[in-house]
Amino acid sequence: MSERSLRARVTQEVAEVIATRRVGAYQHITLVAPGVAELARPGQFVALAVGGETSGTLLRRSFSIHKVSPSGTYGGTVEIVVSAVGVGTRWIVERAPHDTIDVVGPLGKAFPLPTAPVACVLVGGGYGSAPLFWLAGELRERGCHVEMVLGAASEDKLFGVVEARRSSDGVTVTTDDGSAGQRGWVSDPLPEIIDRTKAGVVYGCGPMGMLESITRVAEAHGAVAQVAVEESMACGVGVCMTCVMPVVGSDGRTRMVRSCVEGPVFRGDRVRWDAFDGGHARVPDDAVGAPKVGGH
Amino acid sequence: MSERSLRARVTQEVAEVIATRRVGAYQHITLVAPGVAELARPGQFVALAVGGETSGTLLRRSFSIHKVSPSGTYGGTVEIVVSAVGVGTRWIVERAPHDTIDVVGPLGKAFPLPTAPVACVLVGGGYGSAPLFWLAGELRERGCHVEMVLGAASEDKLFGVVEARRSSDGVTVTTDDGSAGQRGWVSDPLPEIIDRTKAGVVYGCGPMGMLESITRVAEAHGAVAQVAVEESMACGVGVCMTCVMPVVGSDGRTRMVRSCVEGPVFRGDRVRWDAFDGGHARVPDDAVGAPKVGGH
Amino acid sequence: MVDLSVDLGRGRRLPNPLMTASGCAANGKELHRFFDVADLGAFVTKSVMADPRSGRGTPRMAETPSGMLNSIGLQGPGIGAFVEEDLPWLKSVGARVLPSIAGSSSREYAQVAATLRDSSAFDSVVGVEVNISCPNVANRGLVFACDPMASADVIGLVREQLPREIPVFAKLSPDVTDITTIASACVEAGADGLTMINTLLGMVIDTDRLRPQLGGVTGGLSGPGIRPVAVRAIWQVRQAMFEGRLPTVPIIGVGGVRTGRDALELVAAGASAIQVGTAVFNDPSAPVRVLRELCELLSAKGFERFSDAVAVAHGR
Amino acid sequence: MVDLSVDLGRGRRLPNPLMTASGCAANGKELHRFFDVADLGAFVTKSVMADPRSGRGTPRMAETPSGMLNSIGLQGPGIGAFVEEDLPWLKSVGARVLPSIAGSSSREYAQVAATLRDSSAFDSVVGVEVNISCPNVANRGLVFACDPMASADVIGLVREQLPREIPVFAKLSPDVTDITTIASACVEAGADGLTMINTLLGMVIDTDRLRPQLGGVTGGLSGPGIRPVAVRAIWQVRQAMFEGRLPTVPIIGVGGVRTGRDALELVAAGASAIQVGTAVFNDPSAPVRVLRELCELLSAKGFERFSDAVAVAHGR
Ligand SMILES: Cc1cc2nc3c(=O)[nH]c(=O)nc-3n(C[C@H](O)[C@H](O)[C@H](O)COP(=O)(O)OP(=O)(O)OC[C@H]3O[C@@H](n4cnc5c(N)ncnc54)[C@H](O)[C@@H]3O)c2cc1C
Ligand SMILES: Cc1cc2nc3c(=O)[nH]c(=O)nc-3n(C[C@H](O)[C@H](O)[C@H](O)COP(=O)(O)OP(=O)(O)OC[C@H]3O[C@@H](n4cnc5c(N)ncnc54)[C@H](O)[C@@H]3O)c2cc1C
Ligand SMILES: Cc1cc2nc3c(=O)[nH]c(=O)nc-3n(C[C@H](O)[C@H](O)[C@H](O)COP(=O)(O)O)c2cc1C
Ligand SMILES: Cc1cc2nc3c(=O)[nH]c(=O)nc-3n(C[C@H](O)[C@H](O)[C@H](O)COP(=O)(O)O)c2cc1C
Ligand code: FES
Ligand code: FES
Repeated sequence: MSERSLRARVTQEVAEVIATRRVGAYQHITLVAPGVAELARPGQFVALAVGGETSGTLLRRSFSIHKVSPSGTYGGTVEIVVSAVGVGTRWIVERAPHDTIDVVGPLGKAFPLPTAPVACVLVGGGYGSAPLFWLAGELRERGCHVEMVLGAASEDKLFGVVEARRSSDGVTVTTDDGSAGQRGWVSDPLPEIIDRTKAGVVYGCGPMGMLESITRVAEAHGAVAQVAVEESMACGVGVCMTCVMPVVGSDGRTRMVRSCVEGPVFRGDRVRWDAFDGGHARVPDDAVGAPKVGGH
Repeated sequence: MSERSLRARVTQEVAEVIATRRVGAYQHITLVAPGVAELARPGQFVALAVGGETSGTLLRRSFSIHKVSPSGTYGGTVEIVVSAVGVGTRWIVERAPHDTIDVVGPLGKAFPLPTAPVACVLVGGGYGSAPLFWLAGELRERGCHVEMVLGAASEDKLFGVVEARRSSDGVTVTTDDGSAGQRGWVSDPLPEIIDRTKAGVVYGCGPMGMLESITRVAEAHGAVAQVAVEESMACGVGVCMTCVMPVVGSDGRTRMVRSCVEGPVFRGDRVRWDAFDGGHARVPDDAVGAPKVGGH
Repeated sequence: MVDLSVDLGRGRRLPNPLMTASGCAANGKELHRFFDVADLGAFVTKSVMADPRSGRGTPRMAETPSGMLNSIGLQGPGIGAFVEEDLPWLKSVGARVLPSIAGSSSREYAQVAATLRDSSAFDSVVGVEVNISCPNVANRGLVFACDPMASADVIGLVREQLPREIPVFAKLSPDVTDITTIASACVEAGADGLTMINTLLGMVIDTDRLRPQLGGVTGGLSGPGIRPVAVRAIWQVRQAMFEGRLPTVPIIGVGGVRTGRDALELVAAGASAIQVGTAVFNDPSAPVRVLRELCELLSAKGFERFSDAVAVAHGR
Repeated sequence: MVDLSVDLGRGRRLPNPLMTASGCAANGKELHRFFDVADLGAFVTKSVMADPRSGRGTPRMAETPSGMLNSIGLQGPGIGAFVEEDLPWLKSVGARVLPSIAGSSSREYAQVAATLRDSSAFDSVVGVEVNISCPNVANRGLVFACDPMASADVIGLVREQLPREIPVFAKLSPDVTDITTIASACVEAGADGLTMINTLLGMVIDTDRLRPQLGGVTGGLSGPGIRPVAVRAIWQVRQAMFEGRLPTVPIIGVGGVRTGRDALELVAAGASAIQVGTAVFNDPSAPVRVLRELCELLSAKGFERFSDAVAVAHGR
């Protein structure tokens, strides 16, 4: 990639909120961000600044891009789906139409698309389904058969069941408590779906534990898993090294790679799931430059 | 004063903004704060928290109470007049109706009222006039003849000229640039007004330099000056000792007293104006416990 | 209900671990308008010296991102007025008092402690906090707390002046290369506990006037922005206690606490009690609010006793 | 127009005083997507050690009030890859580079400096910053920057490796009792300038899990919340230079700069150049925005030369 195109692929803009509405446990927000809208691909994300001039929260918050409309009445728009879990997301969901938010994006690598029209299964946990509908559309345009599995703890935490029916050739819903669809996890129906559709790729987005089991199921059933991870990110643009995870490279060696620029989408079988444990990720002993005592 | 009444004299409430409008260079804001409204007296102030949950600005901002309506359609209201000069005041003037602001008040000592119906001159510099109309009303209720002098750098920085005409028996306006009223300072017309009305008290609120000259003029013309000062305050409630100024006590000795609880209103001739210099106030050498090297 | 009581050493039990921070609550009357100061575990008073002091010139403060800088210069009425007016008042409303004392020489500290001990309302005193972040006139103004020997000297002399049943707390400065060395020197000299941390030395330039903003040039940095430094200091000293590098004594945590969650951070790092300082300027009721929030948090996490949460983050 | 050029010693002039901060800008490519890195006075790269390093486990960061805590553990490709890939790339886009080097022993620092010196793109290097806030394996992991002797040792060895015309900057830690002592030791050992400050040692407890939030337990505190500490450190060292307690050398200021006004604070306290670190995470274009804002501010205040504003707050 030439320097020029590298420099052109990300933008920073002050985006106006033009719509914001409650969807179950989430807030669905539409931002006018023509630059981002024009460049983005499914699987990429945006990083939003929080709190305005008096803000003591310096770090941006990352959100998968749910949808883009590169042109429209207001100029290009970008949609995100936000779960309010802490101070930053609470601030974001409280924005009213016409308020502005500073946005950087699109960031990260998009979901790779198959070159042949293979069947695909798209698995989303909670708001993790947000980027998958757009992806489903692109896959079907390429002639892929697309099925979706949406799972969540409970019905209100499912996102986009109706949209899933529109965007795909088959939808399965699971909830931990059985309040919607079948009781259980997304990994329960997955083997049957992969086998039945002879899926070549399973795309996943959701919590780490879910991505790990999707990967195992896909592997066991002959499919490739492409998973979008969610690591704690200070910068989102590749400069701080906080968002790393142990991933096996094409040379077979494990490195701590930045999930914001080399991800958030990784091939599931490349992720060193064995290193993750209750919110921590160890540096595997066989990683390049294995851990020593060191400064910060 | 009994402990009970001491404890009852201040309140903290989450106040709703019910009206906010531009008046010249200022924002006139009405807050629903029944507790404050009920207790306040002219010359007291309120301290407003800034910036909500993500705020990195911890300290409250102080504002003179312009007016209170102890009961009304919305419950008691408190009005303030805000000049947006920094991050906190900018945040406050950006609040829209129905937004809330955390308010502590009423704080400080009110203007002392004369026991006899003497003539009074009320002098306000810039938004410093804000608390004077209410005071004028109370003075006239007591049979005092009240004249007002309003001064500012330019016309847009005058506050309440129309209201002054309603609230008093005579109004003089001065501006530094002559854009309204007579060109010059509030201290220019003051000698004539004191002499003509045989004023016993001059009340002043505005920048330090102005208060000092009001004090000198009042003294020279046989009146007592009562001035409301504006010192940098971290707490506003008397616990931090940041807002001190050198003031002579009834025993003739100078002490560094807290302007938030022993002020903001002081008798002008008690303030050690000689200690002020370009935004700093020295501890006079003859002050109680004169300065030594010390911790902070 | 969570059992909030805490043992501060020398058999002193407080009903709960929440305190004001010295210099952030004056001597009680002002905050008593917002809440009953007897509801606190203890009320910590403004550091008092032997004589009345006017403190520094103004400006004495600057707001900083998530904090503030102050340079008060220990303004106060002197220990005489303190024991005659402030302490009896605090006693009259039923407060448990942790007076903070200061000095420019170790002798001054001892003198202040002695006057306190001999005062009529001394029975309201549940402990004495020794603010050793004062310049030592005998050593070119070097702050006592930056030197283990000077710190030990002060603590030793103060300890001698006070009855056995009154615990003495040394309040440490974070502005040192190794805080465990100072902590250790203080405990060896007789401190029954440690208060951590005092403010960080900082400075703000007034960019309009292009000169130091504070009359006193440098000042003390406090508020939520410094909380990570407080947590670290408490953690390090507590770790040193676990490792036997110094005897285990209670730590009073202070620095940047604004909410019950913040308090729990300091507690989990090793604090047995919590002081709320700068947050009071944002919310005058902060100490009792933090107590309530901490209590709810502990209860939600299934703790039956506050003391079980102390230092719980070690070894996890 | 204000003359923004700055002299960094050894005859090195930079077109302007704005720089990235080590570890907050990676090695150039990423930020070059947001602005032209050749527009900066200099680009400071992530501290590089002799060998590739994986750094610490995760989580590596925690947000804190007006700041953040990080514990990266100096992850990097090693000096070999740096001089083969990163430095040539920076040279290719016309950047002036201030590489930051690190080590676990003074020998490692010297070795890194030597490899740098012998590299093909070395002519893009305008100076070398020595990050002495690394644990010294030879001394129980005590950070070099906490000990004047260890600091001097590192600086002396690095200075020997580099050609005369390349200024060497010692990057100091604020976590010491007296920063002027360390500054003085570094300058005497051959440092041509000082960078102040590195992060403060801090810690955050994850109150959900009640354990340290960072994989590395403690971490470095940075961001606007620590700016008053940076201003104070710069002021103190500059004051010591005025008083002749150490030779006058340029200071590169870093710590909490988010706006042109913030930069001016550090400059007025004594900094001849400014690095922007954590603020980049909030605004990827922060370094060039701060430069623009600083320039406007200087011009509004009537300064004709940036250098006239350096240390201007002293003696006012
Ligand atoms: C690539 C990516 C895509 C994401 N997509 C979405 C999405 O579409 N919808 C959505 O609701 N959330 C999404 N998240 C998670 C979202 O970024 C976090 O919930 C949010 O940052 C939490 O911020 P807070 O201030 O509310 O929480 P706090 O806990 O107060 O945040 C404190 C700090 O931790 C970081 N942090 C906390 N939780 C997370 C997390 N889960 N992931 C990353 N950083 C975290 C914050 O960014 C902040 O720096 C995504 C995260 C990543 C990395
Ligand atoms: C008793 C009293 C009454 C006041 N009445 C009014 C009023 O009626 N209308 C009005 O517009 N302003 C009034 N002020 C001034 C007002 O409080 C300040 O303009 C405001 O605090 C500035 O905050 P900021 O965040 O916009 O400015 P910043 O400069 O960002 O504030 C930084 C810090 O300095 C303090 N500060 C800055 N300027 C002042 C000042 N002039 N006085 C006190 N503290 C200051 C702030 O409180 C804050 O802590 C009054 C001040 C006091 C003490
Ligand atoms: C205005 C002010 C005055 C202070 N005065 C004292 C004091 O007299 N004695 C003392 O030991 N600490 C004093 N401190 C330090 C506090 O007690 C506390 O240790 C520090 O502010 C950190 O806590 P915080 O972040 O909760 O404020 C003062 C702090 C402030 C902000
Ligand atoms: C994520 C991160 C990584 C850092 N890595 C380094 C480093 O490798 N070498 C170094 O000298 N300083 C490093 N620092 C410190 C910064 O260069 C800077 O000194 C410090 O963050 C204070 O500046 P700031 O407040 O502008 O960030 C790092 C800081 C952060 C936040
Ligand atoms: S979040 Fe900073 S490198 Fe990925
Ligand atoms: S503002 Fe705190 S004592 Fe007056």
